Amino acid sequence: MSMTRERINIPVEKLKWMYETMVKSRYYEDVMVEAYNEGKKPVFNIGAGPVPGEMHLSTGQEPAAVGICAHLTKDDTVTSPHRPHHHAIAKGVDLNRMTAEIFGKVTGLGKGKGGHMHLFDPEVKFSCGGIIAAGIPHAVGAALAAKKKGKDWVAVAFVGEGAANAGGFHESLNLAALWKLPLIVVVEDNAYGISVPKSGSTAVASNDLRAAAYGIEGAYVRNNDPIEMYLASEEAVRRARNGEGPTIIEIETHRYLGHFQGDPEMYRDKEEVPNLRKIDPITKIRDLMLSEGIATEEETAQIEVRAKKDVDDAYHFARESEYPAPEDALKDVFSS
Amino acid sequence: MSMTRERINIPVEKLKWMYETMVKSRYYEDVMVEAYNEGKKPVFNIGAGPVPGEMHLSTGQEPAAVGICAHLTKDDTVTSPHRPHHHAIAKGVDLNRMTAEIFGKVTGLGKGKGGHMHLFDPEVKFSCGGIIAAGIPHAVGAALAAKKKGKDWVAVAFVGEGAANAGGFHESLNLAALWKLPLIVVVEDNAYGISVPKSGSTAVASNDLRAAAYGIEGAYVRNNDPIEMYLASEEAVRRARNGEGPTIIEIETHRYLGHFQGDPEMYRDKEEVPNLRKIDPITKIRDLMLSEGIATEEETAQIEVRAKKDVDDAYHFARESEYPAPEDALKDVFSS
Amino acid sequence: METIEKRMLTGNKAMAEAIALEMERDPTVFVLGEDVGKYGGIFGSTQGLFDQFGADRVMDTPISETAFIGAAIGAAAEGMRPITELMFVDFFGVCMDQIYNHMAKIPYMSGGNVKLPMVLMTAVGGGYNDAAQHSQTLYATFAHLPGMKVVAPSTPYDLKGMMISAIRDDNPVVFMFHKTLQGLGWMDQLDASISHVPKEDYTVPLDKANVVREGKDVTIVGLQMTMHYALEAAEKLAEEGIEAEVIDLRSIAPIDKETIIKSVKRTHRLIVVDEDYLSCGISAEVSAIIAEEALYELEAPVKRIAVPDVPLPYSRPLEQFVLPNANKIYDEAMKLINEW
Amino acid sequence: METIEKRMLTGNKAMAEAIALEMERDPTVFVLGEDVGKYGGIFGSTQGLFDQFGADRVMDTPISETAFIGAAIGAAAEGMRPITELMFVDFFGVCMDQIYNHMAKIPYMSGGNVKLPMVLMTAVGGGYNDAAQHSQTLYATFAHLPGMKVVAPSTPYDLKGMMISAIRDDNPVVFMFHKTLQGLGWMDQLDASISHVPKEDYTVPLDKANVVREGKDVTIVGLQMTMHYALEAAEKLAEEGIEAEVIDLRSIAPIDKETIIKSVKRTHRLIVVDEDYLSCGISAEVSAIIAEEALYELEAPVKRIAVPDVPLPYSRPLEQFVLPNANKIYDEAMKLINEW
Ligand SMILES: Cc1ncc(C[n+]2csc(CCOP(=O)(O)OP(=O)(O)O)c2C)c(N)n1
Ligand SMILES: Cc1ncc(C[n+]2csc(CCOP(=O)(O)OP(=O)(O)O)c2C)c(N)n1
Ligand SMILES: [Mg+2]
Ligand SMILES: [Mg+2]
Repeated sequence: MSMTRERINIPVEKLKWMYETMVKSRYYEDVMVEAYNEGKKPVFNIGAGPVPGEMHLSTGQEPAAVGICAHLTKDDTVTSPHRPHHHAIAKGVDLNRMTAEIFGKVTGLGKGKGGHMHLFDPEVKFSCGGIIAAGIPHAVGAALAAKKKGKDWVAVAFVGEGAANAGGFHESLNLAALWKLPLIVVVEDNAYGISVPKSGSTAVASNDLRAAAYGIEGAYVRNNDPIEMYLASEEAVRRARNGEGPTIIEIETHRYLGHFQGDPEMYRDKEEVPNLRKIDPITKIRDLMLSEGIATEEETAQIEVRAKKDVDDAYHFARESEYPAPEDALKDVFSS
Repeated sequence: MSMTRERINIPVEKLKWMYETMVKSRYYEDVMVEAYNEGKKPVFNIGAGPVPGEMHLSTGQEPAAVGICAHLTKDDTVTSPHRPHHHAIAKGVDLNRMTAEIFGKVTGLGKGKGGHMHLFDPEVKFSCGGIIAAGIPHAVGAALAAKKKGKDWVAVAFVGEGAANAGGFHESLNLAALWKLPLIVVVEDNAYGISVPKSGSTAVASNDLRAAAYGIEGAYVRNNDPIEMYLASEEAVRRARNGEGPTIIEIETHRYLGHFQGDPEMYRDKEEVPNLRKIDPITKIRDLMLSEGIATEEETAQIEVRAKKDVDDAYHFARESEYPAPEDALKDVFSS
Repeated sequence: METIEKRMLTGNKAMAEAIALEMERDPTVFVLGEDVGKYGGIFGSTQGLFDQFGADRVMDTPISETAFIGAAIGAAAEGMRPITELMFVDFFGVCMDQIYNHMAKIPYMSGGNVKLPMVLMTAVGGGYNDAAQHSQTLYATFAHLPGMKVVAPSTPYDLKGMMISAIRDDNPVVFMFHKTLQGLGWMDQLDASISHVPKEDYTVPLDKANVVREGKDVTIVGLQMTMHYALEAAEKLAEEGIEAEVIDLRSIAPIDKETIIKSVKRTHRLIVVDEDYLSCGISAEVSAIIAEEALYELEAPVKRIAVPDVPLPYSRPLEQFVLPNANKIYDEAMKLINEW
Repeated sequence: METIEKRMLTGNKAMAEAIALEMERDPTVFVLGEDVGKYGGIFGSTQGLFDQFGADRVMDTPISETAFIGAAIGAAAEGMRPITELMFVDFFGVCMDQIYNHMAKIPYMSGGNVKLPMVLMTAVGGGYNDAAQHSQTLYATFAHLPGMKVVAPSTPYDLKGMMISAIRDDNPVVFMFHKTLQGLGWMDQLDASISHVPKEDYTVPLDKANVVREGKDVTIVGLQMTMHYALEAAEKLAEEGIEAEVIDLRSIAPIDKETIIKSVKRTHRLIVVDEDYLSCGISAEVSAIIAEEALYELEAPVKRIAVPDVPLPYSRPLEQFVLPNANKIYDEAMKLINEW
């Protein structure tokens, strides 16, 4: 993490926004873990409790989301995979309706039909899905639509490092490069695809190297650093808006929790996560802001209170909302 | 084409084999065109005549096939796409049964069930198929089987340059590179995928550049040159047999005929093919052998006679064979 | 006597005309797919469009079905109305995820908040010896999976009218056109592949079967080629004094149950003819609908004629053996009537 | 009194044991797929195999289903006997081309000259709120397409016996196991997911349905979860004096017509229950078989209970509304018997 003022060549407001958004995202998942575990103790049962089904948390991976979303407006598109909370929050998805969706409520973004892996907020052009690499083509399409409309909007597709070995990754990048579309693929290298380490899935050390296969730019961001992510993204977004085509940004990031909740994690060392938590990006950015005099203790406390209040409000909204009527299952297959 | 004796650093027998095989392949397709057109004149109807269905000819593309197959034995595997004749012939597929298959006869490789796009000769480990890029994974599997069996067998997957933009290309190369499998992907750059020029489909100038995405070797062979293809393949096959992993070889080659027979070819200049035919690799290799004193006119004539006889025999075998009984359509779904 | 000028168009020209009319009307409509540009679509579905609308609206793509069909989804979500072509339906396996998990489900998963007004057109059908990977119809593969409207028009008139409906529909529509019914110069020449098509725009609904021949003795349900075979068989049956009612299914998702049930109530006998595989096919679905909703109307077992669960073989005698045709329908109809 | 020691195994352990036995017996058998190594398969299908056989024979793959399933095909063609896992059947869309156009067709297209002795195993089923992309069974999607045997065992005993048969079969077999019947510690605990499994190797045929309960009043055909629901409903029906015959379909391609027809000839009533989508589903196929081959045995319409052509919704009340269950079966059986 950049430790001197001169390296922090990013606007103070952006830095604070990134901090607040990371705090919000982290706290959001703390709250979700608890809700998820309700009804799942003493015996874990994936289908029990108020939040059933799979739950993939992004705790530790916040820098990837905030570093690039700091450059986006609601006209820009974001597609996200099965691990979407940090992206959704950074993109400004309606937190109340997102949370209600995860609780399966009728007030949710998808009226309870989608759930945690299927959040759609067209207001801020956010979507996610549960099939690896499948969101990249959707971002290509959004980028194509922007070009056709003559707008300088960009599209960002987030994927995990495991997804970079799926055919759709290749097809999409070739197409976007060929058509010089404003696409940025952000590869979150959290070292694992479920249990498989990157070295067991990927023939190259990092996916920015694959930019060579499309004649485009690639960047690798080390150390889960939100500031470096911000800088790499700034350049990629600028190029995209200028009609200079796509970029691959890979960021080294850290998955503190299991692949999904309930993952026994037999495949990794018990020391790994505690060590990662010691270099947590949220703590680091906070310390940095304080040590560099960018924010005072009071300000960071205020930020934290505000972020948590948003989450708490969303949580209460979700819990207090109604379930859909069972027979509503038959609606929304087709619109008329 | 290499024009000095010193550049022809390949065994004379190999050179003659390549010449003979190219002549055979070319003549084979001359014969097939005629057979294909039977029953399709004056009105072309794809389903009429003794050889119905689509017909994709490789006339002009022989160097790709012979340059690498010169290094293969019948223990090595070749997978081929929809345009398979030159590969099949270079790999030593049973010409009688191959031809019978194309005529839909019961003596064919697939008893008439496969046809021109679906030729399987397990004796020499040859297969092909009609789905773009789908043969690459099969070659990966053959390479994996070789490794598991502790053999130094290699697997070669031929594809067109259009196929290099399909997801299966990427997935297969990553997997083969990751597992260091003895795979060679030969990309035949004949400038078009049906009507779409390479520049309209491919974000990079040549597909050997994509080797960087897998940390493997890549080579580009210019000018449809069988000798250069031989040399590039020699190196790739050597590495594969040594356990040094996969290679991508792209060769610039030329499709003299339409994508398939019946293609109106409105998408290319009428001058293009006549100009390409002027630099035909078969003529060039013949001239070279003569000018360098590698073969005499008599020898080349003998080679041509022999090659053509094989083809004529196969043709007669096929024509004289019987059709399968209609109800045989129900057999061979499952073996028992 | 009034003379009506008949404007005869082939199937492919009817389709292309529909697309052209909609592209003129609505700037958000565009086409993308393999060889849809200068080539005009391998089966002519986009003939002339490139010249009229240029490369920006009629876009050739790489051989990357996942990427470009997925891109159509992404563009549709942003308010465009893409028409994308999967060259042969047989290739669905490289891109079905985008089709059935995303195109078909996003509207539902979003609770109706995301609309995907797009058309996926694709060529189906065999009979010209293109073998196992280029000859299928796969009607049921698409009809089985919820969230997409699936249509398979059989005449130039319907090809145009249903294409216009499909483009205007706010839902994803899979538009299957039969190669042999495109009226292409290089395939079998069929009378049915050319017919009168009005010049102006008009729509044909995406959820209504069509009774193309009335009759009282037996109902024959078919679609695309099998509907035309059914008509041919009906002519022959008529010579024997048997009046077959022929239904052109046209829409396979949703399926028009009412029209079929009404017909069976009249004829009390049912044959379903399908160029797709037998098991779990459209022929099974139609049969099951009757077994569930009009069982007591039946005076004979429901007969299915379809490809008998084998891949399509290449060689002519083999392929002809497994495909439906008018004679098979005639024979089964005679049996149904004489033996029951 | 003789005591028989019962060796109780969960579904996943029964499967893994079958694979282990065959791997010991036959060095050409190996496993490849996502997280099949150390993790032991997300649904436990390969539990313990990595420790026993090591990384060379139990191979974790990248997320590249087209490449590794295709590689399994290539290896099978060279005489290996690969077992490959598609983690959730819902992902078929990214690799169906390899499955249906190559694995299923190469043996046929080669006129029987190439054999592909391989198993594609895949997890199916919903009911735990995993939403539209992780909850499907897609039985019919596979059963519709020729060239693969498709089985869906319902008990630990069959999971083991059919897995051994599948591995030994010279044809490609799609082996669908139901997540909830794996007996995993982190899912619903179901009595049916654990039962006696003999230690030694044994085979269960891949083409025979199983009459799991005899009865004379109504035949209920189900598979996997719906078979267990049918048994549950049958218990309740028995309390009303109604004797339901329950058939575990098990094999969906080829389907065991004889067993079903024989049963309907006894009971004269048929309900088909399916966790797959309704249209063109297995429920349609079974219904059509009877409408064609045993129509006059029926004393009531054939009733289908299946997912009503909507994607699987996430929220519990919605998902429960569309899935089959014992009550729905009971109600329909009562109606069939009382109203007809
Ligand atoms: C096509 C497809 N294959 C497999 C899966 C199962 N799956 C879900 S997440 C996952 C691992 C993804 O790894 P990565 O892309 O690195 O993302 P991460 O989970 O690490 O965020 C897998 C294999 C899937 N959802 N889709
Ligand atoms: C998955 C898939 N998409 C599309 C096609 C249709 N198709 C057949 S050949 C071809 C062009 C192939 O181009 P290339 O790979 O360059 O090979 P060439 O024909 O030039 O030899 C296309 C698009 C196909 N067979 N499979
Ligand atoms: Mg990862
Ligand atoms: Mg080409």
